[in-house]
Amino acid sequence: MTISFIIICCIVAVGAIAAMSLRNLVHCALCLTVSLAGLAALYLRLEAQFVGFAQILVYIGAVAILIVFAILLTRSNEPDESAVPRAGSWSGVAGVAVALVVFGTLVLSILSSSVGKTDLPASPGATVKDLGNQLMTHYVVPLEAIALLLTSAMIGAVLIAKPDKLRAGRVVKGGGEHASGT
Amino acid sequence: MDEGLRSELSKQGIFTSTLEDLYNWGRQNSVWPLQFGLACCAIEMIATSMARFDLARFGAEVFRPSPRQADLMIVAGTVTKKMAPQVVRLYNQMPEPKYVIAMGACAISGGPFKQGYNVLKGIDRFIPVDVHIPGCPPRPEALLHAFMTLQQRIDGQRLTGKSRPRHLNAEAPSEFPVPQFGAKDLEPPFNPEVWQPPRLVRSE
Amino acid sequence: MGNPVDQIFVILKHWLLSFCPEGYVPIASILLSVIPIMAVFGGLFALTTILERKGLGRIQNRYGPNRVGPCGLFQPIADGVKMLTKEDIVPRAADQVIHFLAPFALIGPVYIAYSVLPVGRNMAALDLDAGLLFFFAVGAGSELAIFMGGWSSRNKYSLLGAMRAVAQMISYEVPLILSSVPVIMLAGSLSPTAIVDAQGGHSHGLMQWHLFTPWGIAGFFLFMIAASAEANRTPFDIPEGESEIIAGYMVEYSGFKFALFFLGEYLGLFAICGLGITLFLGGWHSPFVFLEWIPSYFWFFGKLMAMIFVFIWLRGTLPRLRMDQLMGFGWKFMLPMTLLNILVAAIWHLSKTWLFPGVYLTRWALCLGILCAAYVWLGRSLAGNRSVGKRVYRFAD
Amino acid sequence: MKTTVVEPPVPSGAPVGLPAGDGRFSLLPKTSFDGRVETELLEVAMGPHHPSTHGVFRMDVVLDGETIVKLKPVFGYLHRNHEKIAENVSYLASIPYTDRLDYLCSMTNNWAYALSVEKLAGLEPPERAEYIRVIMAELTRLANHVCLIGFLAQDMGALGTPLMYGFREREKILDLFEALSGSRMMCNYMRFGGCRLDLPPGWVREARVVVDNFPKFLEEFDNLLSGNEILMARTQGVGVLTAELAVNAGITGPMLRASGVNYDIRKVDRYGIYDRFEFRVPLGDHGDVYDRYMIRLLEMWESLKILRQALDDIPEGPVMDPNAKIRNFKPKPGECYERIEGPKGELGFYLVSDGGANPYRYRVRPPSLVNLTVLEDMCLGHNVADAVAILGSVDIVLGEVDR
Amino acid sequence: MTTEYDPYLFLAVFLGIALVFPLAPLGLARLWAVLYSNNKPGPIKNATYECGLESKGDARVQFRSDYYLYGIVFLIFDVEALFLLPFAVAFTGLPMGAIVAMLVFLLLLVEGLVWAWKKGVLSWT
Amino acid sequence: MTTLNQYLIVSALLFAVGLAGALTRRNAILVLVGIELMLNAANLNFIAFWRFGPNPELLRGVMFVVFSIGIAAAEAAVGLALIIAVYRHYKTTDLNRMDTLKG
Amino acid sequence: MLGEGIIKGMAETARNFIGSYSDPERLVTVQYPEEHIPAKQNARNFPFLVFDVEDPVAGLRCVACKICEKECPPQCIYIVMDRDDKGKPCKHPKVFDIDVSVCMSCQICVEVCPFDAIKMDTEFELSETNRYGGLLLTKDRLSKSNEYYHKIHSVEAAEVDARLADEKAKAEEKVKAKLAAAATAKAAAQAAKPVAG
Amino acid sequence: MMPMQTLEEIKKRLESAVPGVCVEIVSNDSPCQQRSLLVDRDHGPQVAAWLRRDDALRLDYLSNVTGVDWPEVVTKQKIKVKRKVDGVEKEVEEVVQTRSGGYLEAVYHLYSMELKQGAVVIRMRTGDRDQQNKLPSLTPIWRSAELQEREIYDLFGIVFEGHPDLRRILMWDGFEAHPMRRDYVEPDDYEYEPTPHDSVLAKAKAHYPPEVAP
Ligand code: SF4
Ligand code: SF4
Ligand code: SF4
Repeated sequence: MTISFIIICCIVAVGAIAAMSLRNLVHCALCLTVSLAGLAALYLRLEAQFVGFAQILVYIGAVAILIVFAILLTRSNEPDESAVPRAGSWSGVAGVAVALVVFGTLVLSILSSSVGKTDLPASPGATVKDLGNQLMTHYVVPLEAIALLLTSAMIGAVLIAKPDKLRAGRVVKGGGEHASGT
Repeated sequence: MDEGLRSELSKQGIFTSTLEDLYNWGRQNSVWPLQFGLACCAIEMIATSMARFDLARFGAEVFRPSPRQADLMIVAGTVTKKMAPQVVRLYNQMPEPKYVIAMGACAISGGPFKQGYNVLKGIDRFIPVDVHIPGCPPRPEALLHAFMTLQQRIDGQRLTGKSRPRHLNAEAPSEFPVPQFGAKDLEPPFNPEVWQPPRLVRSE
Repeated sequence: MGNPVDQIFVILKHWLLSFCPEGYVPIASILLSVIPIMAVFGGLFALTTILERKGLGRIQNRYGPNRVGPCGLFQPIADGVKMLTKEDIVPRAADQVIHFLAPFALIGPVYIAYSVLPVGRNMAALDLDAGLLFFFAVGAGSELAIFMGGWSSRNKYSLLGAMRAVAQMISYEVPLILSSVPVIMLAGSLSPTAIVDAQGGHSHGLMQWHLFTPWGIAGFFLFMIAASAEANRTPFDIPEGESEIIAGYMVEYSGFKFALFFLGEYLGLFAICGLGITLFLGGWHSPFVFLEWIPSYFWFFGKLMAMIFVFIWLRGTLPRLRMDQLMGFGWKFMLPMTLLNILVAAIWHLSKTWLFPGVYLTRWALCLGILCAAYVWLGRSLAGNRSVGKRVYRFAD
Repeated sequence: MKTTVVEPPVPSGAPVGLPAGDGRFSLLPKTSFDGRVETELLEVAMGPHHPSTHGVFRMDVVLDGETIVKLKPVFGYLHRNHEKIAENVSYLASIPYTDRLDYLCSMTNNWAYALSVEKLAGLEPPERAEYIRVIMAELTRLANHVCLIGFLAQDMGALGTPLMYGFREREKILDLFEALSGSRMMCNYMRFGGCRLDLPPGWVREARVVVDNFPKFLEEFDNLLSGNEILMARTQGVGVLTAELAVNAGITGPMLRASGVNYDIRKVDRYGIYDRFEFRVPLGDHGDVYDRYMIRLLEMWESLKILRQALDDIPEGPVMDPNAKIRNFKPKPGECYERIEGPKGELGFYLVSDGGANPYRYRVRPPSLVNLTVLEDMCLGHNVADAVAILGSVDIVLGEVDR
Repeated sequence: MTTEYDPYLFLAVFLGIALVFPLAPLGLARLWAVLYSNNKPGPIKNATYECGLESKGDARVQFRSDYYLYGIVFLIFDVEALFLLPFAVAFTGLPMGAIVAMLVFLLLLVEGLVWAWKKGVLSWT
Repeated sequence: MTTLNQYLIVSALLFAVGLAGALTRRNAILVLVGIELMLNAANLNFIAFWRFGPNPELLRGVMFVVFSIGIAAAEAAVGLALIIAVYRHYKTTDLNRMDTLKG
Repeated sequence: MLGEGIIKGMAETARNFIGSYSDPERLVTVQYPEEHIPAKQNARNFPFLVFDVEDPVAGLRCVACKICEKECPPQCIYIVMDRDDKGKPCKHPKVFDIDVSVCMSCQICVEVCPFDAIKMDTEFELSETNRYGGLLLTKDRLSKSNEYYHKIHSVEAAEVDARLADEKAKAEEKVKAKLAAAATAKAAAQAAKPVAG
Repeated sequence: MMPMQTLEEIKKRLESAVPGVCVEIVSNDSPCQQRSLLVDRDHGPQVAAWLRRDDALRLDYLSNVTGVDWPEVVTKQKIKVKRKVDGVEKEVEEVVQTRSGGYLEAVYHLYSMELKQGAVVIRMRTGDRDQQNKLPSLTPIWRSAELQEREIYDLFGIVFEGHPDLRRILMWDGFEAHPMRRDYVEPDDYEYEPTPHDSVLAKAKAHYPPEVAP
């Protein structure tokens, strides 16, 4: 347990809790990025450099942006009174209770197992090159699968999010010829 | 900020005076005007910032479109009554220290159009003006001259003491009420805190 | 290694470290790396602002600032003093906390991106195995900062500016990364230091910069276009498009916070130019072998200044694109071109094994041919059905 | 050019909303735009303080995303009561006020006014004065168009460089004006019955130098802008104005000709001595922003042609009608409307005299104002950035729009 | 190469300093404000700027989904780039088969791009 | 030195927070954020087990996480797209209200 | 659409950039406080009153006829005619104020003045922090000598001088003629007187 | 190109084309001789539409629209009349009052871009200056009238019926007067006048304390 670890853990935890409890959704999204950045730091501590930076690139650079877009697109960026579980709300209490139970069982099982007591083994020294070699040899099939997945996810997401019928009837009137994009 | 600390500081005369020099030097050499033109005089203002006259030589070519980043409002042109509230609001939205140059007859007094029902007879009725440039339109050099006048004025400003300028005085206002549109005229037609008709002694 | 003039800063640092008590060497060493980076690039920012203003002035047939200090060189100081003493306005409607944090969120990531840039021989603060990835990842942080600034101001223009900025930056981030992929492929590393080293060889007196290959030329231009979009420079300065949305996401920022945004933008520009130099222009290497005696950091900063000059030049010349054109250009031109460039780089590499006379020229012709064909085709299709082009006019008597 | 008579287009929508404080109308409709708009509409005021509204113009735009679904121009921020003042001062004293109408082109304003008064009172300016007027008008056209193109380029984000070049050339013309009339912008030069002063010695030579050097500059502009892909992409197909709409909405000047209508008052009315000069009228086929830009550029070439002829042919003689009375000038009762082809379009003055020393009714037909009629039609469906470019291409000067 | 320090420590320290760095001038500015020229907020001064008019309506309205569509495409290609990087690093040592595999990977994604292109997702309206 | 357990506890905490958020918050976007958090907790587990487990040179955990990031990205894109589509229909992102509005 | 236009534009700006170091045509800046654009012959800014002899009070050409006051479009001239002790007007302005904060430099006052008493100045460095004291030009600030007039508008001033001299000569002649006529009349009368007587 | 028809011809054809219309030719004695057609306000749009479509005229371009205010003027004229006073025929002076004006007028200048001819001037008059201040709008026929008619509404107070967007254009919305009318009284804001004259002087005086009044 080093100081840096504690600090990072605090960042992750506080960020996560804030992300889940703040009222303003944009604040939530920003806190989420803080939490994820902390997580990236944990990956770095575990000498998974590539994953750590990838986490920042994808989660902070893209997913967070997407979430922010979604928030602005749905106009839920205003503090929403009903968003925070009220004290008496049954579902709110139940949700927290379930989470606490899960947390308790997890911690108990972690502490009771002996695997976790081992100390850090020597650094594996995994470079990106190794990663690349592994990826292009052992993991080719998952690679292609993920390409398929990404493509279909993109198509799916676009289809869902795209306002099809609206796009067709865009208001164009007057002398202005409607300039479509280049 | 308590008075004690302030007097303590003013005791350290040298410190304050070098600070004052630095402050005034910085302010006077980096006056960013608000990108703001009202009428014909604005064209001469633009001409001033163009190649021939080159306001940039004084470090003042950074015409900021947002009042938040501007130091100087050049009221260049006729301020109509319809526009006056906007001008005052823009002035209010500028951060201190801020300066105003009234460029051209119209901005000073309504100028040639002062007989019009919709023309404000001088922007100084609502906001304090630092330098007036007469002329219709003033030549670009006249604007440069006014600019240097403003620099001198800044240079002479004390950091502390009674004679310190408005923006250093916590009591003095830095925003002024925006006039409202009335049924016939602006309401109020002028702001007595900023402007009062001077006594005019005249022999017949 | 190398001559002492070249290594003077490294030597200096070690000399200074030798005074340091044992336990504190790492931290002292870190500080000795961090502080110069911050100071040098901060100073470069000040210098660039005045050079930009003077350069633009010259382009526009005038002098530019020339009164404050010798040749107006103290202008940035005066600006700084003024900004420092300016009142700081936070709009009432603004989200106070985020409004305050946004400049920090911009400066922080932008600065740490410098840690992997080799500014001279042995002068990279860090040599990370995934250095480039780090650079890109950190660059992504500035998007959020700009969004924070624009959103928190709660001003229509700034929010519009922020959304535009984010949309623009994400659109050009992909081409930015992809345009550097060919370099990574052929250098075989994500470490900037290794990439610079890979350009250290020479043939016929000419260094083997990546620029001197067909995919390198294309990659360089694509990279720089994407870079100028990432740094919000003309012709991609839409987020601040003065004539439309006042000052974009910075509308409500005053005083030194505004200066910090400016600083952040320029630092981003330097960083990305530095990366361009590292990837394509041989980093701190000189172009010719016989010029190797000039200290490496001079080369780096010389190239940096040259690139900045080009940016100033562009800024003085071009109008800005429209949002849809910008996005269209990013996705329909830049992305296909960068993808194609990866292919070309692969072909270039694989064709190394070909053996027949004139192979070198053939490879060049092949690669350039592919690129040019795609360029023409994509450029045409970009103009699209709007039939943009030169026109002839009628005259009536 | 044959314009077909079409059913008059329905003028853009009925007024919506109620006045809010600050004189702002809410443009947001109560119900959505036929359900065709997917996002919430954003209402943005562009102006009166906005870097690209050429002064204190204001456009209230309603945006769907970034697309304009509604645009209402708001005028009056520079309403200086020119007409009212002119009705209270003598005919002579109005001349300096006309300078300030379209403050980029004081000479043509002078001319239009002088022409109207001359028609009203039956004065004939001498030949030399007519030549001088043509020279001044064409120089003004040059000065106006270079400014316009500079501003247009700046509106599209060029960091002032074209504007600087434009102003560089404009300064040369202003120097000529100053040498002649004493003032750079507010020339107050023409009088009913002629011109105030004769050309100073050497002026024609200087003017010829300026005219001879101008093509170099026009080519520079051409290189810098006309072929620029970004500019072309930004302007071609943007803000298209059809010939029918243009005619119906009373659009005049380069904007009309960019839509392909051959109507140049210099050719139609042949006022002054325009029938003596050889020049052509450039016409556009698309009526978009690029055409409006190019028409102005080409028009400058034609102006240079006129200038060369006029400078060569200018006769000696008096510059003032000896019968003209400047002070205590009281034309007979009656009314008169005369117009000229100003750089921005048809500039006309409508004067009613009741026999007194002041005009009974004095009215300026402002080309800029009328040209703004179709602003919304041109902007709908376009981007905000396009609206800025379109507004720039209309070439307005607020002094004239609001008077 | 100087390796006296742990790279992550370096990054942490650098990030810390870089984050604190803006505090210095801002603090100085604050100090100046406290000492000499106090901030003078006011109802108009601190109102939202809108071209000199009173601001009307909230700025935070719902944006159009174009932004989101670009976001999706960006996200997908960002991830793609992420997979490309290790491949690129290992490229020179890879067998032909791996390269072909990567080509297939790319083509799959390009197909998505082409689809989006054709669908007009990449056209900003 | 940090042990595996500590990482696992952090991961459990993250998971629990994500779970609590997903269960209690009524805004669909936040539910998605909670799910993201849980996914990340899992990722942390993978990395930790990889680092502390045998054969780290095989990079199994890292690979898994890299793929997981990709999948999470896809999931986020689709999920948010769904939310946007639903919002367009019901003009709300509140799950409860969506329930009542159904039909 | 392949970038030629952009390159052409870049070349143009580059030409200007380089030209600004070598070609005065391309560096048009006149560094104002040190250098001045030479004033034009006809240049005008604000009016001033011309006095002839060394005396700025008595030498004023203005006779306070108030024509300019009446014709000035924005009405920024204010004249009070001087009166002697008996209240008889004596052709001299007691007060002659021009409010340059209103004056539109239109030169109409100059044009209408029948006595060439008011002319246009070229002075433009009039920026003032004090609007009331500084911008209302009174008679003493307005009065400038004929030499000054010659200095700023040499051609015009020479013309005016010639005209004035001419007029003066004519007037003198007239007076002389009148005198002579009177004299002859007188003489005639005298001559006639005896006849009548 | 045929020379344009004279106003008389137009009038004649107009009267046959638009039944019930009442057109008058307004003379103009100034040297420019621009006469105009006074059209009754009920038939304004029909007349306009006819003018625009008529093959010989094709007045497709409405250039200038403006208002003129003619307040009621009572001109007194002394005339001598012979009358029997007390049975004796005497020449007495009598004052005859002629009333003229008392209406607002909208003047339209029409040209033809197609046939390059013009101008035909038409004018319409309101009933009076207060209550019956309505005229039909010609904006549906010529778009160019849109802003100019708004301006007339703003400055003169003529209400154009059928105008799509009749709001104040130059003055702000709460403004309550029509400043271009001849009887408009300007707001009194001459608080400071260093060089006042006549009416301005009178106004300015009111604002100065007596001891400083000029
Ligand atoms: S002072 Fe003269 S030039 Fe300036 S705005 Fe007024 S009228 Fe125009
Ligand atoms: S120049 Fe014109 S405005 Fe000035 S005093 Fe003379 S007449 Fe009046
Ligand atoms: S200046 Fe001339 S016009 Fe004016 S009062 Fe004197 S003499 Fe008369």
